[in-house]
Amino acid sequence: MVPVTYYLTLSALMFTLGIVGVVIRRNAIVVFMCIELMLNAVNLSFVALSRLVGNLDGQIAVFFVMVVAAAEAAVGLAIIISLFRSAKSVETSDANQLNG
Amino acid sequence: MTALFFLVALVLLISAVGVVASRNAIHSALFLVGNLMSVAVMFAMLNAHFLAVVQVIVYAGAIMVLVLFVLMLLNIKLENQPALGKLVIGLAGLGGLAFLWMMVPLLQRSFAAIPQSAVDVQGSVREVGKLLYTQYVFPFEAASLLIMAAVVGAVMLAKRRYRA
Amino acid sequence: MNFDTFPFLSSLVFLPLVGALVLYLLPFFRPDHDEHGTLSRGFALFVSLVVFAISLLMLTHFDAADSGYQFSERADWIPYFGISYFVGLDGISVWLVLLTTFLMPLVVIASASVHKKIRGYLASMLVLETAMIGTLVALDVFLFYVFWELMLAPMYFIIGIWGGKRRIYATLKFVLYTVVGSLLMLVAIFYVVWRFYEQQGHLTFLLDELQMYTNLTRKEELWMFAAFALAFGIKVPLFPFHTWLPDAHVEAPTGGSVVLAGVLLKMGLYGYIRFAYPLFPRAADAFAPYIATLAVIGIVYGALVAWAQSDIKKLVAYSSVSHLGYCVLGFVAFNAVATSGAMYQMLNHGISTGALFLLVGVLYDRKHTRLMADYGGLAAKVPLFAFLFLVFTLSSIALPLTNGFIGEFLILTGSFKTFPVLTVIGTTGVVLGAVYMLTLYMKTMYGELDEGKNGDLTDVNGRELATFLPLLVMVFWMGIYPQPFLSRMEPTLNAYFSAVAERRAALNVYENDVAPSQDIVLEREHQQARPVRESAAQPNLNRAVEG
Amino acid sequence: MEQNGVTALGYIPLFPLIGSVLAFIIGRSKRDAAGWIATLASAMAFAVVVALVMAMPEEAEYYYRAFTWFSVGGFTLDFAFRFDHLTAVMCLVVTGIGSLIHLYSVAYMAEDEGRHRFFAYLNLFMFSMLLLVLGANLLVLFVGWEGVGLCSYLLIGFWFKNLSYAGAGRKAFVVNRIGDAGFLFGMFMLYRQFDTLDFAELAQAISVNASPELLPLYFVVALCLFVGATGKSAQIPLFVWLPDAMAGPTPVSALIHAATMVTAGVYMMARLNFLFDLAPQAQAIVAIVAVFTAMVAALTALTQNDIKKVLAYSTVSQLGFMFMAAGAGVYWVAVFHLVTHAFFKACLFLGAGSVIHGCHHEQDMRHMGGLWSKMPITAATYGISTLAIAGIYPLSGYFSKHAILAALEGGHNPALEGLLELLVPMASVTAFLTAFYMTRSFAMTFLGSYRGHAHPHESPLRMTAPLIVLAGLALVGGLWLGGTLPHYLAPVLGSPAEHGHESIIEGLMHSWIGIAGIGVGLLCYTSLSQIPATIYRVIGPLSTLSLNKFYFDELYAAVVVKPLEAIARVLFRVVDQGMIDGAVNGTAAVVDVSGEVARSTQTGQVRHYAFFMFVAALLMLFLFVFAGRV
Repeated sequence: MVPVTYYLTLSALMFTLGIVGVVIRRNAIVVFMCIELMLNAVNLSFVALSRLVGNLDGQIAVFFVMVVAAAEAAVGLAIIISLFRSAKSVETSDANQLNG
Repeated sequence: MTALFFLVALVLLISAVGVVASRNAIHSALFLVGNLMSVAVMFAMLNAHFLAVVQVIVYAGAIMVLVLFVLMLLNIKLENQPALGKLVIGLAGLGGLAFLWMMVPLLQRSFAAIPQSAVDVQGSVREVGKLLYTQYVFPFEAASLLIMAAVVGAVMLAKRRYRA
Repeated sequence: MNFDTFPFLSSLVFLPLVGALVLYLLPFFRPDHDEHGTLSRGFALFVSLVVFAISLLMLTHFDAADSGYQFSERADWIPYFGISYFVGLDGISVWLVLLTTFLMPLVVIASASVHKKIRGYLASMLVLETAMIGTLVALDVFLFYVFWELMLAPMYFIIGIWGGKRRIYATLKFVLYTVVGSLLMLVAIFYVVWRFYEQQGHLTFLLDELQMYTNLTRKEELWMFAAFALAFGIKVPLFPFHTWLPDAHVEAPTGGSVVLAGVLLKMGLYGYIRFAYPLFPRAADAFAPYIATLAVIGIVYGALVAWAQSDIKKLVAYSSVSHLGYCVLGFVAFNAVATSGAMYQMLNHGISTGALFLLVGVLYDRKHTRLMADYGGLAAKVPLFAFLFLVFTLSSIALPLTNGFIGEFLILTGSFKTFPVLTVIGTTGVVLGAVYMLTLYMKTMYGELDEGKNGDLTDVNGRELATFLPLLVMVFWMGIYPQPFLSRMEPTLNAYFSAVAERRAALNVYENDVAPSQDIVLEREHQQARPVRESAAQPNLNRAVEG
Repeated sequence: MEQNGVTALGYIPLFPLIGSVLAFIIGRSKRDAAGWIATLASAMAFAVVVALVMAMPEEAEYYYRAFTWFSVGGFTLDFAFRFDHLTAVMCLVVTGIGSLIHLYSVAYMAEDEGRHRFFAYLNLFMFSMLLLVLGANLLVLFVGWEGVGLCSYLLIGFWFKNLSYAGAGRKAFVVNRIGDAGFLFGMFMLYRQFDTLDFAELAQAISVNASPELLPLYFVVALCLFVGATGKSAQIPLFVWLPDAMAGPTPVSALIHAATMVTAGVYMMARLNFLFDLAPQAQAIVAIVAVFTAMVAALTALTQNDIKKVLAYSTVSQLGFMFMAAGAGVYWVAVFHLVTHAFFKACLFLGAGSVIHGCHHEQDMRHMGGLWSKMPITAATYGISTLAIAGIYPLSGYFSKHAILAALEGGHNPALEGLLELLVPMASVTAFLTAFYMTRSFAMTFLGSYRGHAHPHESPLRMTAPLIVLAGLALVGGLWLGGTLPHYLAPVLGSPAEHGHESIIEGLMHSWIGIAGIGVGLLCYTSLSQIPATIYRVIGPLSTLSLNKFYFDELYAAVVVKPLEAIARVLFRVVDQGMIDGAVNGTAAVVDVSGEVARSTQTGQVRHYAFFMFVAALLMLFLFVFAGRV
């Protein structure tokens, strides 16, 4: 059986890639996808640890993460669409109205 | 089993790198589909059958279709601004490496010591469903509310504004 | 009608607030809009006059021989924290309340020169009146604090909306300065209440209970007193915390200046005598020479700086710094003569400086300048104005038989017993006061009239005269026959002094009873840390707790 | 023996007060009525005083408590009046001469637009002055003391359109205030020691507390009170206001700045004789200051060309004589000279006013001369008063001045021992100078030929009548009072040493100083007019000094006023606006700058926020992993 640390390490790598993506990409949709990447990394570790400790709670958590991810997808993409309408772009650097 | 793990892990990582590195957003999305599929395989390998299926249907299916749909709708392929400076990418990479440098040993240390549970949990639809409708019924209902709120919110945000 | 149970104080406190609310809702009653604010002004005047009438009625029922709280009303407010609505009046506060209710109708009459958003202006004034009277009658420390801070809000708007060119700067400075002090005071209030809770097992914010049953060590007292004194010192304002005052006065509309100088500044002094001294008598004793020094510096400094002004309103503002220095000196001298003098001087200052601000307002309404250089020779053109200006100038420089003299004389006579050298220095303010006020008078009233600039100046009109006449009467009444005022203060003051003396003794007893056990522990530490000043005989609970 | 509740005492100041208000109110519409109302009020006060004096038995005094002024913390002070022999004399002078001057003013001010104000102020002055002399305690005295200062201020600046006149008024008030501060200190110390300010109680307390420990206190108190007197009575160092006070209308100069107000300091010392007697050092200082003041003022008067300025300096000088007597401890002589001086100086001032009136507001004596023929009554009365002030037997000035010199020489004050060799000759020289400059003034004004361009004319009877009365008093007042006054004042000031009568020959011989002064003066300013010019050339710098009033004004301006003004400006600009407001605004600026810095991190770029989150997460992780080990 594959040791749980393998899964965790893999999860960490995937999470890191997600973070780097969020920081370096400017396309809001790609940023959004990188966030999905991070969520999945966490999901993976949840399931792996659920197996390690022998109960299903971790998997339930993953289920809820998915729910949130779905909701986030719906709202986030709607935001991106309205952003595109006002800024004619989905570049995050163009959405700088909060510049203090 | 281990071989399969490494194979899937390789696919998973390559697709993840693809998501981050592709200049074309459509390519990123397709890489992400691959990545999500790999995660589904991982779930299956971990006996989380229900989640594996949901992952394929909801994530790789519904969500990614939505993403692709938006991409098509907005017709954006390339980032139209010059690429980020090497400094930013380098910094981000360095930060990532630092994260890994601290995180991986931490994970090894923390979880290697925990013995594998004797119970081999089966994340079947039955088991997960049982839990969801008993112990987690309240969060479950809350989640449905959340989804509904998201639907309403998405409609509100995405609809065209009419000015009187 | 039986007035024995009539809630005088509550009606005084809340009637203006109700008036302000009605004023706010006026457009709902009269949709056809009160174009020139005549209705608003009339209504506000009516409310303020009713309040004044109630206060006069209350004065007739005030028992001059009673040294305790009269007309007191008490109700639980937040019982869980021991906070109650407890108001009462004694000889210390009665005249200040009267001064407030007396000045308010005059301020409303003087509001004729305010043109924009008159309704809001009058409503602010009425809310201010509620806050001021509330501050003066509150006997629950928390209630006091609430009213104390409530005074800030309307004044903030009065300066910030109806002020001059630099009104935003002035109003921010005013609020921030004041808040810094009062927040420290709040912390000190909570600390005292907490100590009370530790010792007595229940919470209360009642001044009397706190005063009687809270034991504090000397060091605690010093810190608490410092916090209170800072809050009050800023409000007074004591040198060197005074620089908000000239700005606020210069920018404030006439009515705002009158209330500010007339009543608001006194709150600092009132707070000192009502709260800071009785709660922390030993600390007050210890601080007294320093505060007196600051007060004397303020007297001389304010007078000198007033001399250097070219703006009339600023000059009067700095003269306030100087005059209030006398009041502070009188209070910290802490004997009956000086204290009653200081209390009398508070009233005097409210009347004469209020009148001076009204006079400046009259000039400003006509010529829209406050610079002395723009006037000159007015006495020939506006004799009545010149006469009024002369009387209030003389009252301000404390000429005998005007109100200012009694106050200053009593203060100086009394404080000479406690601080002879400082009093001698402070008396030079009497000379300097004559210098700057007479210079002001000379530069504006005397000399050749510039026909081109001021040839069209008109004399005081009937409405303005209506604001000056009551003040004029008070100037002479209070100067010639002050006894009715003083006699109503005296019994309270006598009781007050003995109460404070009792508390001082009680605190000393506490220190000697409780502290010895800790003394032994602390002895070595004390000798190392502070070999000279505070000997081991003076215990220190804080350090004991730390050690 | 004190007689209580004599309500009439209240009427004495009340009449002028009512008169003042009425004159002002009625005079606003009927200008001419104001003068008569005021004169009537003054005359009524005089009548009450005369009646009281007539009725007053010997060795008695009247007391009237109007009301309790204030009573706090055991400090009770009554608004009360006491009328004893000293007060009687003062009241007679104030109301008597005051009434005459009111009468004179009716004519003198007849043309002035603001005469209702003038008479209101004048009556207000009477009121204050009467409070001053009637006050039964120091504070009521002080009320009058400040009140007369106020009226003086108002009347000096009466023609306020001239800013320098208004400035002179302000100067008078401020300089007086400096003295008043000293007076206040004196009161504070007395109250601190004895818990009372009532004269009788103070006298009682001091008489039982003559212990040596208290002597330094008495010394300081006496000195402080004397500082007050130097302000009010124009002695060195605070005399500078009086010459400028001549800016006021001439009757004011006569009443306030010659006859009454300026003598308040002398009255105060006489009133508090029990205190000053216990402080011989203070008395000595008074005497020394007085001699120097008299000398300096007389020297200054030598070269003044303004007829009123000469009289003003003469007043300062004569006040110096009064203080000499007070300083020597012979108070009745001081009061005596006060009274005679009131006669002849009021007469001189009114005469000067008559001259100014006749010469159409010309005050410079160089543009006068030869008026003897044109205004004979004025000239005669002025002449009599000149003889009186010069100290010629048997005119009033002779007796009082002779008594002063005798008192000074008499050595009643042990602290003056050894100084007398200096002071007495100085006083004698001053007496000589007095005769000289007064003769100069008389000669320049009335003798020789007219040098001006106006058409001088004699003043109306309403103006000359008071002159005649005053000149009459100046003529015989000394002879009459010299005998009666010491006995009359004895209950208050103690019995004076008896001195024998002198014959006419002796008297004339004793007035040799005055005769010499007049002789030299006449010589210099009539026949040998080149002499003064020569003298001035020879002693050039000294005469410049005299002409410029010894540069006192300039000295004070340079040492006190200018530096204070500069300090005031520095305090405002540097300390107030720079340091305190600088600190306040600086605090605000620090907050502002920190906000500005913090703001720059808020770029609005989601990526940057994400990056910061990442860095923060890294840091937390770092702490989590390594915290134990570091």
